[in-house]
Amino acid sequence: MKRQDVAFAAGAIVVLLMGFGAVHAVANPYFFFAGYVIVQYVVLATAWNILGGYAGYINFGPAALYGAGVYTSALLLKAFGAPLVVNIVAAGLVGMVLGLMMGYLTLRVQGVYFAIATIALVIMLETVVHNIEYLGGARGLALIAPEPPAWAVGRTQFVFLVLLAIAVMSVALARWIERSWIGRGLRALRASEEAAECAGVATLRLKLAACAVSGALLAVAGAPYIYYASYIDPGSAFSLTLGLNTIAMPLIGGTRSWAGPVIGALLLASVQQAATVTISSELNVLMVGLALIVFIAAAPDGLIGLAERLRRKMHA
Amino acid sequence: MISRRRFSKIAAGTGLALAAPALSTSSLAQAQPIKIGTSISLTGPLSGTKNALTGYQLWRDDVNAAGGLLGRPVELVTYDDQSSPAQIPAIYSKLVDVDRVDLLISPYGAVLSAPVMPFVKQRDLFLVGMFALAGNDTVRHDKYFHACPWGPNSQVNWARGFFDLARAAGCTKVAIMSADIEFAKISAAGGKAISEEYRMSVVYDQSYPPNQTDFSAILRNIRAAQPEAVFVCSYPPDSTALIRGLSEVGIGDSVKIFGGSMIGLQYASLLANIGPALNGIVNLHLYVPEPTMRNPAIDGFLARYEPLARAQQLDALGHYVPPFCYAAGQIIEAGVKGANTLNHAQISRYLHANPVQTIVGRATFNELGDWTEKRVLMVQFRGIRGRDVEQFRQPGRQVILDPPPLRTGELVAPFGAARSG
Amino acid sequence: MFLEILINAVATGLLLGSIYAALALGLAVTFGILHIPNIAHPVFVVLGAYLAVVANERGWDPILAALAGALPFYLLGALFYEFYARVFERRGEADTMQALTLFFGVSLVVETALVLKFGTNQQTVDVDYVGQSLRIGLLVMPYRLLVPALVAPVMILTLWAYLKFTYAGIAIRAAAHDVRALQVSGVDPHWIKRHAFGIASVTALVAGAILVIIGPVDPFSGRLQIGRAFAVVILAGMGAVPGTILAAFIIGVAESLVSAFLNPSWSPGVAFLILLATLALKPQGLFGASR
Amino acid sequence: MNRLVIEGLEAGYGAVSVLRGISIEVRQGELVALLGTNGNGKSTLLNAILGFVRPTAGRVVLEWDGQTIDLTGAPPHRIVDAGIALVPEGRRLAPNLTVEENLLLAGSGRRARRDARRNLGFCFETFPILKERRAQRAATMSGGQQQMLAIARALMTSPRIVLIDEPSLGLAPIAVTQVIATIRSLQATQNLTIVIAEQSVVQAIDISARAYVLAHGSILRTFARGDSAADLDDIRRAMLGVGESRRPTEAAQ
Amino acid sequence: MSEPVLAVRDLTKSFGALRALGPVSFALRGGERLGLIGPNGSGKTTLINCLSGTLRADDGRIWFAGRDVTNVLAFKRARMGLARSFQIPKPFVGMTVLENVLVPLDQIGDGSDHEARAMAILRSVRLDARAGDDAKRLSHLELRKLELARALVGAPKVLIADEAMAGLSEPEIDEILAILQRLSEAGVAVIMVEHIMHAVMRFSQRVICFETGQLIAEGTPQEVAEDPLVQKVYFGEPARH
Repeated sequence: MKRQDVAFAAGAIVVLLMGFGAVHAVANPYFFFAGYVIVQYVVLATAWNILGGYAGYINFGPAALYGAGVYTSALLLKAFGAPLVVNIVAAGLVGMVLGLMMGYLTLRVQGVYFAIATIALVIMLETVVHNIEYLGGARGLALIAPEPPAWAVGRTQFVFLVLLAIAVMSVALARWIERSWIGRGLRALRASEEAAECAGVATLRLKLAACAVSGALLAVAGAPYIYYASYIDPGSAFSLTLGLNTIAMPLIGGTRSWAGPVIGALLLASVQQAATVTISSELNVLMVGLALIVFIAAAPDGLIGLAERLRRKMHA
Repeated sequence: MISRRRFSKIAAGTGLALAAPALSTSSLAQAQPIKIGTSISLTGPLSGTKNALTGYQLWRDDVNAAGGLLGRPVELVTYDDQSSPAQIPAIYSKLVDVDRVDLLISPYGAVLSAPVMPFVKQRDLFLVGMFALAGNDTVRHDKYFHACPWGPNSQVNWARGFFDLARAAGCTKVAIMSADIEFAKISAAGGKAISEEYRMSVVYDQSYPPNQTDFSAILRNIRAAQPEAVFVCSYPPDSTALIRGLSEVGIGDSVKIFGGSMIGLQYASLLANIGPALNGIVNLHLYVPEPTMRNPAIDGFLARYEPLARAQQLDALGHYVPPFCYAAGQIIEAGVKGANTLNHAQISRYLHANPVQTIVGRATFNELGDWTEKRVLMVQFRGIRGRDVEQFRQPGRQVILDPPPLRTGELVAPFGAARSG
Repeated sequence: MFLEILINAVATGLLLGSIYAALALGLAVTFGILHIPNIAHPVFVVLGAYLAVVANERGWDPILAALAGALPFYLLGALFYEFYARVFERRGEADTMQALTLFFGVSLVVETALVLKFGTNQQTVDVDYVGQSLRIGLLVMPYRLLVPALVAPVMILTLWAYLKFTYAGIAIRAAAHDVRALQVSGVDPHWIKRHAFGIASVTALVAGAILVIIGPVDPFSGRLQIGRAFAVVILAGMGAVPGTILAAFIIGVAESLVSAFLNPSWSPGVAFLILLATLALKPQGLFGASR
Repeated sequence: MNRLVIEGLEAGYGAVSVLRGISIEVRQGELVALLGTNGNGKSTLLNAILGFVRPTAGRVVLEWDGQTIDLTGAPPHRIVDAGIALVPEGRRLAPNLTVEENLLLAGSGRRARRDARRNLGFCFETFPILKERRAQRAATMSGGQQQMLAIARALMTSPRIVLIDEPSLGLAPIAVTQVIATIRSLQATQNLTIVIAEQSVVQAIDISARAYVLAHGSILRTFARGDSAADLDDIRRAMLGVGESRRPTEAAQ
Repeated sequence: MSEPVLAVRDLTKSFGALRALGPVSFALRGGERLGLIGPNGSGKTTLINCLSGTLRADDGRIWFAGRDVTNVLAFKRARMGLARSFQIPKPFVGMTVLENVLVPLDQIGDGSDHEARAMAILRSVRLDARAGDDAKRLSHLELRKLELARALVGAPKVLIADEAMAGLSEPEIDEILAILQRLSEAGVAVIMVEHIMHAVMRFSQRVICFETGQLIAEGTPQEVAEDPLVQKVYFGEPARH
């Protein structure tokens, strides 16, 4: 148990150091453009899975929280020229509040209704942004981010490193939650809310906490985007495709442990990055659709579940 | 390698270029190609512009047939951006950092090019702009050259033609409606600015969601405001629905001129689809087959485009996007040949100093890379009958009202009369 | 003038509402009665619209084309249910997340198939009544909306009568509450659900024909309708077929009034606001007293 | 001879085994009772006969009109179609349907449809209250009326054998008497074959030809009319777990 | 006689027009073994749900361990030592047996070594060998034991065992009874809700019988079994002949 923690911490530090090293060693910036997208998916998948995987509440509108993060950050940058760290914290807070609102919904509705309500949240927020002139409305908002610090080599490298740090922290947080009493409580209430309650689990509080943490991290994932793309628009910030991918990744990897979303994200994002430039985008989307169907039908516990099943079969 | 390059340089420099076609098959094939990179919206909501690729390809074929650039063949490197700005940064980085392209062309429109602008500014790269309104106004990059004739200060000016016509027709009250889409919002803002400048009162100003299918409420509200000019900034899906709404609920007798900035009324499928209901509408275009526009170059281009379009199920007319893609190539061609190098600074310096003759007209660039002269057309649809696409290849159906040097007819007003006529 | 705008806004809202009801009808069966969250339903509507377009190119009226295509669409829907049941049968109870994701995957595949076959261009139909309006005093009603708005209630009433007066219809309604009641009555619940899915899919076809008469359709048009369709079904109270019409009227008129008097830009949010409010305040819907 | 034969039936829910080798036989025209307190497997037995619970061992065979139909593991609608009807515990009516719709639904089976009109007439004749309230939603009826409806629904399937699970459960005493009387008269006048599961030993034994006492998933003993009152008392004590007893397993062996 | 550890007074609960429970009053002494019987639908489950707090009673009061807990939420009652098991086992599937037991331990954590304590509890019900297995792979008996183990970790003052023996074989019933017996000896008051009569009667010091939401009989097992009302409830009206 302890040894695993040490190994994980060491792994996390290695990833960060490798990221930092790569920024200085790899001259080709494309690596970081593509890397940003992949790391962003890791954050999104991990964040989503805290509520969707551990607690079993399906947030079908992760794009609402991501978009809220994107726009919070852009708003602060435009209004005050706030530094990225401040924007990330602010996006996290906004995501947390929205997450708590979603958590309130779990009191009233469950299952499909919760999922549908979260879809509604995306459209509502997008409509609101459309009608706020200051945020550029439907026109979008082009902002040039301030110069990055010198140690980060370049702008893209800088946001890549920031996002990498966020990703490492998100995964560490997800892992901690999973292994702590909180994760146990969440999984217990996923199995049976009534039994969990009767085992002394404060189910309501835990659900709210999961919604808040998941919401905050989803929003944080969007905070650096304006620095990356220099331009945001409602269509990209509240993108249906992004939401879909966010859900698909943990499902492909496996929702029960922190490693599932990470594996799913690395896999899907890399394949998509490669596919964008090799095969037609239609086939790209078709691939995601088919992957979803195949995984639901054949491997409901994702790649990790599949691997475990195979291992058990080999032992038996 | 070096010697071959030097040879090409000498060849080009000493007027041996005339002999280049003869050399092309042997030496051109061996030369290191010049790579030109861009992204095209092959999929997604902007995939109506995917015929851009044909425009680029035709130019590439022409330039290679004529011996290439600097004695080297031209090669296109293109990716599908799925109409999504989120894809753009990675694609352009890949073009520059992985594919090592020599020159860049922007993706289509303001939304997709917005993420490219800071990138080229930071890397100090040459970029040919495509269709973005006011694309360089924020970044103010000195190596940006627009292939489209929006003209200077385009955000405000590019639709000025419509308001010039409205003012000439004596309009004082204007209604502005726009889709919740970047391009439409920018044009609406420009329209508002000009209305103010011309002291017209804006009696209606609202936007609607991009997929609005029923315009009866909006049209009734506009009719209630009794405007004389209606400036419409719409996108393909709603353009059709809006025009249908016009026939169904009408717009009132006060309106003298209607249209302005409706995207979609340049596409063959939409034009054919709407048919006679187009009559009377005054709308922007960049090329129509009117006598003042035609020349052998563009005619030849369109003649070659047509069979390709049929084979690949592209827009049958190809008036809107492809000629300007060809022109983008011509701008690159002129810059590279003129500066006789692939050095971005030198190409830019050359293009700032010299006009370029393209198949869509002569382009002179200002300090922001916009054409010094606005050459957006305001055309009025006349005598459209049935749903045959061929009629849009004939003169007299899309009469040019503005700019004056290209004019082929006068505004027919009021709008009601123009519709029935 | 105000009066004219108001009257016409309400009239347009009712027309739109009638059409929304048609869009949501299949969902009222699959989701409302069978509790299967078929978010792929709107995509089937779009598929139906494309069928109407293809038939229209050969000179068919879209509505007639829909009637002609009913059988293949019925089979398609039945096959779709069979697939769904096969996937989840082995696991007993269907996990909501997995069911939703499965339907999402199916939506993507159908959308992409449409893109690959027809491209992303908008498709329209060519019928005589488009572009004309019925004028009664101040009231102006475009036939483009009026015809679909009349077809929709006919379809809804037909389905209602089917559910009310036939054995299969009664069985479908019984399936809403207690599968055991069906089995004890000697009815195969699997067959009934498959049948209901087939019917829902036929309504999707008709709704698709209606959709393409109203305006242009592209492969992604379904996405806009997901929320609206669910809003109608949930507001109506799961599975209440006559309630579906009223709920759809409420949403249609609300959108139309917002469009006319506030700002059209806000109208996409209306359906979702109503949906959220329903979920938060009265999750059983307007007519959902029985649950 | 027309009869239903159950041989060595074992069944349960998931990992829980409830029935442990039950063998009984029901002949045409008989009224047979299954006795036992809750949790001893009466309902599970009926549900296993009807196919709701999949047997893990044993057979359910219907021998009727010269045909032998093996119903083991068949889906419920097939079993109903073969002529076995169930009046389930908790009645399981479709609450949103009217009385008449509930009846029509049960008359929609392949075999039953031929006689649906006649059966409906018979049901309305037997239960006038149902005719009176034919348009009323099932959920709004009183418990006794719902029980009548559930029995009538079983009759609509043109059954050869009717299984009735705890008809007296949750009913007022007067309703119990009524329901029991109805069942008895159905058996007497229509020559219906009936299996009734009850924990009210007294009533059940009163009307049945034969009773099987179920304890803990096995048949503890068989009890026939005319057995001594002392035996009856014995059973009652055993069922309440306070007999000198004889733990059920020992007794069963 | 020790003080009552759990007491209810005039507890009622209705679902719509149906009065499912009460008014009912009774008390449970510390360490007592109480049997709760009654036919299906007699209100037993409603009573348990009201006691454990998953249902809110309409009226009446509940005292537990000297506190009025009528308005205390279910999870807090559980933490106070009011434990229950479920008629249909509700294991936390997707978690190991050990984790299943850690869940309630987490909630009352006092910093001592949870895993050791959890293992000790699993040993006491002889589930320790399966500590690392997913709960969904357990046999029925093991699930029943897991239910009890989960209820036991909080060192409860009261355990409500809701049909903890349903579906078990005789030897298995004996095993569960032995566990409950040991608990009782350790001072835990047990309410056994059960249809397996011989088990209730053997185990209980006192039995109460419910019918249509009312408490109709109370006394020693023998007394209750002989009670004419109980007999009537179970076996119907006395024979007329």
